[in-house]
Amino acid sequence: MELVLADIEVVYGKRTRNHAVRGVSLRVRRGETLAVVGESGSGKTTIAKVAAGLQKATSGTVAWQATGDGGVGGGPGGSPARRQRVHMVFQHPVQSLDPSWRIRRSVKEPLRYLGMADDEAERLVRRLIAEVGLDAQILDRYPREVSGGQAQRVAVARALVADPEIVILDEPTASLDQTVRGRILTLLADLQVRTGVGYLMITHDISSVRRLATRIAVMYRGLIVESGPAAAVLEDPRHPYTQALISAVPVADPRVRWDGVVALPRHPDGTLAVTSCPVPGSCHEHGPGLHEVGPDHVAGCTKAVDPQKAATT
Amino acid sequence: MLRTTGKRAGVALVSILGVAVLTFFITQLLPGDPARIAAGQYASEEQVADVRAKYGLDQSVPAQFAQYMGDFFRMDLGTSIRTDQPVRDELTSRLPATLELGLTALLIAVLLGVGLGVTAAVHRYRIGDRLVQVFVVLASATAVFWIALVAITTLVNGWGIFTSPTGRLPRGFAPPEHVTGLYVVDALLAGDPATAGAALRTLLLPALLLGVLASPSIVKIVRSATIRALESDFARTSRSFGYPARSILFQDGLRNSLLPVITNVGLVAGFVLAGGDVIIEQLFAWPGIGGYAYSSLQENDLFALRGYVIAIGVAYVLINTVLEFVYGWVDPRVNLAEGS
Amino acid sequence: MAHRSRLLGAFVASGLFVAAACGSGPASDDGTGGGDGGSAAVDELVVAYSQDIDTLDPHQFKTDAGYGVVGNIYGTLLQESYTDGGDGVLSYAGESAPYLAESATWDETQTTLTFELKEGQQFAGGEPVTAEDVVWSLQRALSDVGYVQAIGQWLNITDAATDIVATSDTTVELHVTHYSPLIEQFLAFQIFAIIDKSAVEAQAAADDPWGAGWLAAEATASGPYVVESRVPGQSMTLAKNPEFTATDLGDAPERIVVQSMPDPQQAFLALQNGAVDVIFGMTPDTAEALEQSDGLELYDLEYSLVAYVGFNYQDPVLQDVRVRQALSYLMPYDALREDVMKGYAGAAYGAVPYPMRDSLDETGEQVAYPTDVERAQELLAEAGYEPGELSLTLSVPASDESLSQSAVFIQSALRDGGVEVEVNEMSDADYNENLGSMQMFLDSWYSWGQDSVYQMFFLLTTGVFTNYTNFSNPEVDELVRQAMATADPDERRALSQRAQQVIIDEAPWAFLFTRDYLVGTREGVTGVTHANDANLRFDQLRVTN
Amino acid sequence: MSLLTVRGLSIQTRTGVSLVRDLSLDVGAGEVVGIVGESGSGKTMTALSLLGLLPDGVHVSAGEAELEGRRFLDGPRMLARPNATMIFQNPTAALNPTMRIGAQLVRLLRFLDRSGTDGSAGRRRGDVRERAAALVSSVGIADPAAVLGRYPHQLSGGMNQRVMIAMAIAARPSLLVADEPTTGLDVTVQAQILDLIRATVAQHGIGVLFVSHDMGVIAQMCQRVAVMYDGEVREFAAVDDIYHRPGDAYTRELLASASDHPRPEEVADGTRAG
Amino acid sequence: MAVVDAGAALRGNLVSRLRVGNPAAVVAFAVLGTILTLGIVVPFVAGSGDVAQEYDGLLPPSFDHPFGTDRFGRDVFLRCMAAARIDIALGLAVAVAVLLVGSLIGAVSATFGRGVDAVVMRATDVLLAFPGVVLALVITASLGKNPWYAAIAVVIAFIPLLVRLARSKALEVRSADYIAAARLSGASTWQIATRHVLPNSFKYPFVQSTLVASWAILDFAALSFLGVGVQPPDAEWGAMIAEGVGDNLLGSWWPSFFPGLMILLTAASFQVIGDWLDRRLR
Repeated sequence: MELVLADIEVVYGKRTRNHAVRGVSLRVRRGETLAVVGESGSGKTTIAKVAAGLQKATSGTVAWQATGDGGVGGGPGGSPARRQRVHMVFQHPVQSLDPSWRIRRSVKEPLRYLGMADDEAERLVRRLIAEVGLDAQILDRYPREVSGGQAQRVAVARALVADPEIVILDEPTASLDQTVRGRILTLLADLQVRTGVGYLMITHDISSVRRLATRIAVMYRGLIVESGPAAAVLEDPRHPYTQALISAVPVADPRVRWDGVVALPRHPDGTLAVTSCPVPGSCHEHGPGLHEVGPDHVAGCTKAVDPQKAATT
Repeated sequence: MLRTTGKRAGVALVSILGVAVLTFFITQLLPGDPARIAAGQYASEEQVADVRAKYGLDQSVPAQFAQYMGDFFRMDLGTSIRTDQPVRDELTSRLPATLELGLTALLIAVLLGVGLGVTAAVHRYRIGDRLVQVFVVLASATAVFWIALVAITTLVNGWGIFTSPTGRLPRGFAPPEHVTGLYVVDALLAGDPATAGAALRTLLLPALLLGVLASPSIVKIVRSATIRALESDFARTSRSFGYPARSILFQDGLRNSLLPVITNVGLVAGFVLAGGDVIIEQLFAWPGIGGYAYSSLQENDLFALRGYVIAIGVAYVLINTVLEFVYGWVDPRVNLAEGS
Repeated sequence: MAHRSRLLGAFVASGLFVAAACGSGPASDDGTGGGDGGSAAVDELVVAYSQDIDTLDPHQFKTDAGYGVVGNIYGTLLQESYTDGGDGVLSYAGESAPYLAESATWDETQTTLTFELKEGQQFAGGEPVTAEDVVWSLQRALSDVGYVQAIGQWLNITDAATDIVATSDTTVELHVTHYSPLIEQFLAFQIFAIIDKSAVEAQAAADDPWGAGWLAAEATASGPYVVESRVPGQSMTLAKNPEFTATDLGDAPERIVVQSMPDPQQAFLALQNGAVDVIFGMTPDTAEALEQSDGLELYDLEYSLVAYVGFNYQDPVLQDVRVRQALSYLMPYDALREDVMKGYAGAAYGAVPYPMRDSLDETGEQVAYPTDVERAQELLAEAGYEPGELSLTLSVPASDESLSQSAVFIQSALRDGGVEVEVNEMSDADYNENLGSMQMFLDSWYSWGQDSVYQMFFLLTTGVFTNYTNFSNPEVDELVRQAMATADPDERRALSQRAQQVIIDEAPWAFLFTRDYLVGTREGVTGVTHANDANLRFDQLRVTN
Repeated sequence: MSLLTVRGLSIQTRTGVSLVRDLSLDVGAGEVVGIVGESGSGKTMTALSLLGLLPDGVHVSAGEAELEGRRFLDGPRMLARPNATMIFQNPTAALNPTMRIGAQLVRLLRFLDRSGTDGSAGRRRGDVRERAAALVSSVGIADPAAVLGRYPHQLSGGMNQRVMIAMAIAARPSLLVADEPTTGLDVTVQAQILDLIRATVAQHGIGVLFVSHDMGVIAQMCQRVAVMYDGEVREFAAVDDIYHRPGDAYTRELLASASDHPRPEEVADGTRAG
Repeated sequence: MAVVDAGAALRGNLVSRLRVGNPAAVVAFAVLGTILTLGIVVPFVAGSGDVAQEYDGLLPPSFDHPFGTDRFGRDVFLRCMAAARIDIALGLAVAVAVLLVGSLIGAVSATFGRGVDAVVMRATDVLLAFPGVVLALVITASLGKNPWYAAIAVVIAFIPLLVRLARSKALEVRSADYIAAARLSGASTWQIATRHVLPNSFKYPFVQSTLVASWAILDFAALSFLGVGVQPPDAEWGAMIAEGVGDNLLGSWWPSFFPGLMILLTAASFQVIGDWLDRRLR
């Protein structure tokens, strides 16, 4: 199965008409990870909510398409309980668990709504908790009694317990410490291999993208400005914004000289200036069409087709 | 800015309409036959019928309601059954007394509230704070009529600190020429400090009682807001530069804690101008609208009571609307329109 | 607490007054008793009333404070004469004297009463007091503008429009069906105040031809005082009326401040600390405290102001005379007089108590049904009620401290006798509205003039609207009717006393006590009027010291 | 001689919980020294203690510190003027929300004038606003007048951090303490702020104590790094040594988690309290 | 682990928590408990003091009559205790009623949103435009003088406050991540409302209702003082103060002083307990 978002537009405020998302199309397949990368205000979180069905798009469609992989497969329990298509892991793990519920009840919640018998659900919950690397003791605790990393593992277990097609990861490591962050990413990668779940990962953190993503979509001011296979986008970014974004990430190696950061003009309130495209004759005059720049790799810049021109800054 | 102004004004208007409608239906339930009360105990049935017709009480409830709303928009609150005078005039003539008492009490409440709140915040979690907390609990658990009684027995009759509660001026002083209706102000305007002093002395005890009992909510808010501000990141920034403690207290602490006070003042004003006022005016023979309301209630004076309730409701809505504007004007964060 | 004093109950009744059947023609001299003293007019006196002055219209009646003040603002054709007992009290002399009128003369058939107005008398506004004003004022009084209409019949006037006539600018004639001494008594009360017609008509509206709206708050004084200033809800300041020439106001206080003091204790404390000079209508508590204070004076005036528990005849239980008598036997008379009234009360023997003229009780000490629990229980048993079986509701006006306290004692006493009582305290408005329909109620009543026939007529004859117990006895009805038509005082007394005895036997009320009228003053204040209408005459007050 | 020397610093809560134990480090003039560690490692407490900004209930229990040879401790600031200043994480919250940026700069400049040790005492009031504008433009703000007239909530986090840097520089400190100054900012903005800090430090020759949890930022900003874990300095060495010859297991773990490629053994050891 | 007496453990736990956390709360519980116990026990043992002239009138406080006697010769202490039952019961009843009705309306308003919410909000706006005592006074006047009507009036006066609080907390909870997670887990609106929103938002109105109990006692006493609540000669603190006003001014302070003190102690206890709960539950 494949989650397809087509021409999604989201407009906030009846009068102010603040375009959060302006015509975004995405597809996420089982077994792959699509990372939507962007800075604050790019509309990536809105996309996550729309994809999860937590928010209605002003226009555009969210649909499931068959991809021919049958959609049947070994869930964690090998059970045919696959009735849930999408779940989500949130940025703040502790806040994503009901504070008045024990962990067990939270993890079991999706199964209860599926009508699973309690003993079967209990078995499944215990298995999932083990799979995310936690001790079953944690099931009797309340969210406030566990660490952020543990809570995020619990959240992952809950997201996967009903064996969904796609899990949306909304900045899943942003509020975690560096070392915990690495472990959660590793866990997610591991679980994907084992269950074949698809991830739609929303993040501003390029390094976690490197670890998990198979495909990348770069968002800027409500638009996708570039998308393609992870390696292609990271190694050969075509859109000037993508280039600026990637170049701005400090490399964790003092020997690597860090320069050539692309400066993006901004308004005092932090929004990027409209004329931020460093390339004269920008797409703003011609409309934000996406152009093929490589295999499965598109960029929304008229000059991006020619890497030579785009790179001059 | 214009849009938010319009929106607030709209909300205020809807609330005022609601006040008018609710008042009508609650007072409609009042027991007794207002016409019979108006006509007097010795009136014949014909006389009662005449009075009923005069006040429009013979009409159906919807018709009365239509008439009432029409009058309401003309700012006509009807005629008092008791005194046969326009309720609006009676309220207006008594309003200065209530305003003088209420505003003084409000001033006391705000000064005391801010003072104690800041003191508690500065001494947070220490003995000074504890003492303020004790005050807060006691003041918010004290019945105004009881403490007024205790105060009259001790402070007035016992030790003679305050003048006898017989109205707004002690014997021997004539009311100053009417300018604002506030005796203290008018007396000062007229260049009569003796009368101003006497008026203030008479005013002080009831105003103190109301003010002190109204202050706890302000103390609580100022305390927590000041603590929040003093423990905030920006206060830490100020400390990092080594600003003097006083500068941090006023510029970072108090400046930010006064904002929530503004919204709270509406609630306090409600207590001071209406809730506690009805009782205090009774006990201190204060000739304001609170006493008027109570007498109207006792006499089942439908129109007078209705007028009072409307006046209080509308005043309350207006006060809060004005406070919202003030808040928007004082707090830059509220006015987001300016940002872009 | 505004109208704490439940004197309202009494004075609602005081709208109805009757004059004794004595007085013949107009009284002898110009004579008011006048204070002794002889000192210069005092500058200002502060008089405390328990209520606010709500209306200045003499034909409206709301509170006794308003009523008492109006009597000092408006002049009447006649006024009461007083005798000075030398103790600071001016007592009603039993006759009326000309006031705004120069003379009042009956014709030979005693069907026309002719008034000559005093010359040069003016309203405070400067307009002369004319016969036209007098006619209009009396017609207004008898119109439907206020309650006075209810008493109109006692003037024996058939039609106010035609029977009150101005025959010249200074002459007014009253045409009555037959003579009654009550007529002159009535005309001395402020309900027949003389009002400036032109001033009122200038303010009158189409739907308010008598200018009731304007007169409620404004006055063009024809009496000794004018309204100088007013703080609503607090006080009214009266000043001597410069236009008033009907009597000599030389020694009268220059200024009277009428202070509204709802709380009797506060008023007493104000008197103590000099903020107030006179308290009109003290409670027994404060009166007692006053007597223990130095520098203060208590005027304890006896009136036939009767406090009673009314038994509603429409109530099936109370229809039984044995129940009414039993309840009467259970009343704690001594406790009420001593503990509630602190001794400022007399015994009430029947519906016509001492010191009302023609009362069966000549000393104020007799009690019709002295407290006797055994007798009461016997009667109850006869009526079929064992102890604890009877439970009743007693309504009481909350604003009258003495009555609401009495209720507590009565409740306790009746419980001792095996009768459960639920006390229902009501606001004045509620109480007044429900009079006539309450099972048992505590009330007090005062008839101006203290006339026994009048009292029984209004309270205990069939169908009269102030007969709150719905008592109906043909014999009483007949005796009262006969007495009303009888001019001979002895015969009238005999008829009255027979009716009184029937009423005592029937026990439509429990006759509790009579309340004294208590006026407190600072030392040296004299000229307190023991008036027929139980009101102060401010121009008679003097201060000596 | 180093600019800042800290020896044996220990920080405790009132109830005796130890937050920092026996910490020693030094910063040279013109040098950027990093403290890296995860949340709860004590790095921020260390930074705050140097400026006497520890929150209520937390105090320095032992240790000493010298700035330019003068000793100071936690508690009331003992130096005559702020020759150490600080910039913070979440710059928008670090500025007074009810004062315009201009007013906050003027407040600072007036205060510095009054304290008078920077030789600028007695300046007339008139030029304070001009100096404020000059300060703001010196941190790369294009339209100083517009920024001075705004409130913090009307500016971006990056812009506010520039203002904070301007204020910190205005005091002419010899030491700048930067506590996670770019955490929470967008990565492109972070790059600019880091650039600005580097340029400013170079221009004024001041020493910087740079606190961060981000191995990338530390690698690019610092000459020497202290790695903190659980209140203790695990390793204090030149940045190249830390990244390429880590002497401590925890340092290695940090580096591994920051690299782009996962190591298989991470999954097995469970999670620690975060 | 050995079997332990769970009740004892719980009690010990509670006491130690109280002791460590807030000595004021211990005092408050003690005061309230004492008043309540005496209010229940004393009338059974010594009568409710409603017999007039049982003793001499206006005896000052003494060993026999710790609070003295009133003008009717009734023991003020006995009456204060008889009144305690009424006042505390009414305070609690009002608090519970306000809590239930207010939370329900608030939760419904927050859940259904839009039209319902707008109507509820405007209605509370309007109700809040009247200061509580005035609203209660007018409502009581309209319904008639009766303690139950007075209680209903106080309930109505406080409901908007709780509706506002319950609604805002419910809205806050509704926007939490765990609600989104529950929705993704397949929970229906009703299940979200009952299983997540209500349990997590309820504690705020609950804490507030403790304060409401305190205010209700004050307002109810005020209504009785003004003569529209409990009617004399029934014992109620506010009504007792009203009865004692005159005696107080004439020098007998005790008949009105002690009922006021009872109000102060009771209301203050509820306030302290409310503050304590506030800190414990948040």
